[in-house]
Amino acid sequence: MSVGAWSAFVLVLRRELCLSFRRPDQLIQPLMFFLIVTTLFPLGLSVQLSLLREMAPGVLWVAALLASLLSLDALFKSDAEDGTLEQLVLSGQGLYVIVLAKTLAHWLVSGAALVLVSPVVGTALAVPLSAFPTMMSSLGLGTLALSWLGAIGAGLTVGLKRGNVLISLIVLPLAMPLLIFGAGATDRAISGTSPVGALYLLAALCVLTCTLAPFAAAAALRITLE
Amino acid sequence: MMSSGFWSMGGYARFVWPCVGFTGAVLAWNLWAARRHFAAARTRSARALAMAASDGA
Amino acid sequence: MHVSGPNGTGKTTLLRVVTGLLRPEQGVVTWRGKSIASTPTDYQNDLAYASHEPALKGDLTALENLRFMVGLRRRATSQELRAALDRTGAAGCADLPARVLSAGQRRRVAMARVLAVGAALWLLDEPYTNLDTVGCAMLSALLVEHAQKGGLALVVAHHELSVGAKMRHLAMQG
Amino acid sequence: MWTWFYRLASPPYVYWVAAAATPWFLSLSVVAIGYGLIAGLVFAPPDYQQGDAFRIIYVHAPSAWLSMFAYTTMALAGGIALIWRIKIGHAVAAASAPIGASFTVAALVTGSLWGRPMWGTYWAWDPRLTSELILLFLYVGVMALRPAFEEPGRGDRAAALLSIVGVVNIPIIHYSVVWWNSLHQGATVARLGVPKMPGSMLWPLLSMLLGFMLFYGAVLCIRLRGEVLNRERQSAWVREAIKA
Repeated sequence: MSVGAWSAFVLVLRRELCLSFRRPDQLIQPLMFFLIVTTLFPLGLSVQLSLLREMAPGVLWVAALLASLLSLDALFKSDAEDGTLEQLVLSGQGLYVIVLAKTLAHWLVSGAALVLVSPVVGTALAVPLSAFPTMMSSLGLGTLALSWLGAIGAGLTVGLKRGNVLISLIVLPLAMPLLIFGAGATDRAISGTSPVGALYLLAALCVLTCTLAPFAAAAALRITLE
Repeated sequence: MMSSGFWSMGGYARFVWPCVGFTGAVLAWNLWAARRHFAAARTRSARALAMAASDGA
Repeated sequence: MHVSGPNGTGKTTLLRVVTGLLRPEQGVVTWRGKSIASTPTDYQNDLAYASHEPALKGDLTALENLRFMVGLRRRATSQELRAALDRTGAAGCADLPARVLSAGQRRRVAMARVLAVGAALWLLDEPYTNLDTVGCAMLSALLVEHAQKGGLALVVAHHELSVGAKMRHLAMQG
Repeated sequence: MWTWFYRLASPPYVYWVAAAATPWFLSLSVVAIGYGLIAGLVFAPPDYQQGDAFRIIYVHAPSAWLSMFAYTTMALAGGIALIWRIKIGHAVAAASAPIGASFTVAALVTGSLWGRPMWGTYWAWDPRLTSELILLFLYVGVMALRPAFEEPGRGDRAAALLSIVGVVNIPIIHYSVVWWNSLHQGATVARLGVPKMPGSMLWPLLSMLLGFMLFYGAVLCIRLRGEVLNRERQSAWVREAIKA
């Protein structure tokens, strides 16, 4: 009779993806933001390829963090506004599972999409082809970990009208290790040294946030609903 | 009273004394701000009590 | 059980405490002899809550909304869901996106969700709002039927209920 | 045992204990800081590498230590308040945040002034100072979140949760910054701090640490009383407390 945690997970994930694909404009906005911000840097600095190559990891990573953070604000907001969130809390399913599914769905349409367009940006910033695998895998792991952290921030600010700046204020300091390891790995791949260590650390952070952050985000949602 | 060597801090006076001064200022600010915070809370409570008393009368 | 009272006396707060969304300042809420805070999952499986907001996603059709919301609780076929929509008079809305529905139609879809979940305890916050005369009669009939099956309903409404003598009444005053 | 604990954490009790403890904390801290300053600035010998510039440690290290201690206190108090619903914990956390943030600023300013003669620049992205800067950002986040909610209880709980998340993150942030620094700079830059100290240098430092802790205790008690008053405005005992 009752529904298991796994089917609930799949159900939430499918619904979230379905909702996102019915609003394609909101899918594309963070991607366009990512492209525009990374275009600003060469315009503001110089078109010297050697300089761009040196700046590339930082530029890519800062732009990716900001782009995924922008869309994270809406993670729970619409559900909170129309009363769906209360229903989810009372659904008899653990809030942990629901947060996990919603956040993963969010990453699939934002972070994973950023990873897919990153080769274009990488080419524009003179990243050598050999560094592409590292750049893409580090961006994938990093944006995934950021999504978990961002879920905490989104949960904490869900009841606030102007939570957009606050969520950045809360999440960005927590996300600095991701930036350091992610940009570090890309930097090493560009300069031809082995990025494996940084990638492992990034993966470890990703696993750690994935296991702990949904608990914190679920607790945050309970606090803001109460 | 004290030798000028003490005040010159071996040539590092312009780093050492601002540090001591700034930290002293932070300590003083903390004390001042905490007292002000407490005094404000007290006046607020007193006002709330006075209002409750006048309502009851 | 019918809870009534003027605005601002805590009817919705009471309901939210009973759902477990809000922790009571004092006392405990128990269900089947157990505190709801200690066994939230068991309690939630027995409960269907309809708040002010109908909890519908505008981009999904009424049926898709139901399939998700009910699907978290139990496995329900499309026929069952359509039957529930039919029962609340919202069968025509099934394949329309919720965004184009009127407030009354949304209320009916939300009621269909409560019906389809098949819970023993209904917690309804102002369920008569936005409903027309036919809708009000339909809702009252549903409540009577639910009670006859042995179900419980806690209804918060400033509206007079016409569901017969089986209803107990709690009037809240400021 | 629990009833005893709850009575200990009851607002009027805490209010009076804090009032009684404040002068003790304050006077003892004046003694400890006074001894530490005189012994550290006058009697301790200059460092063989850094000369007299090392004396900045007597104000820098206690500030840095206190900035972390206040954050931990804030997270612990918030955690206790969140888990056992002991409301006084939120008052302690709210009182601790501005004190900790101010000492974080002090640690940053003194560290930067110390860096000028050591590195030739005010800011060299030294790992410890960078971590300190991120700690300041964490404080800012918690302090911005608490008043953002219209209902104070909700802001308290949200801030408590965020400070706990921050405390879990602090070691990760610190080690990632150290790793990042070693990647970019190598070991050419002298680290702030003096590794092995003779007693004549160490005792004044320990006395300063103790003095800063006592000072923190005093300021925390004063702020805590204010927070308790703000939170307990309706209670009967407040009437007597105000008259006294």
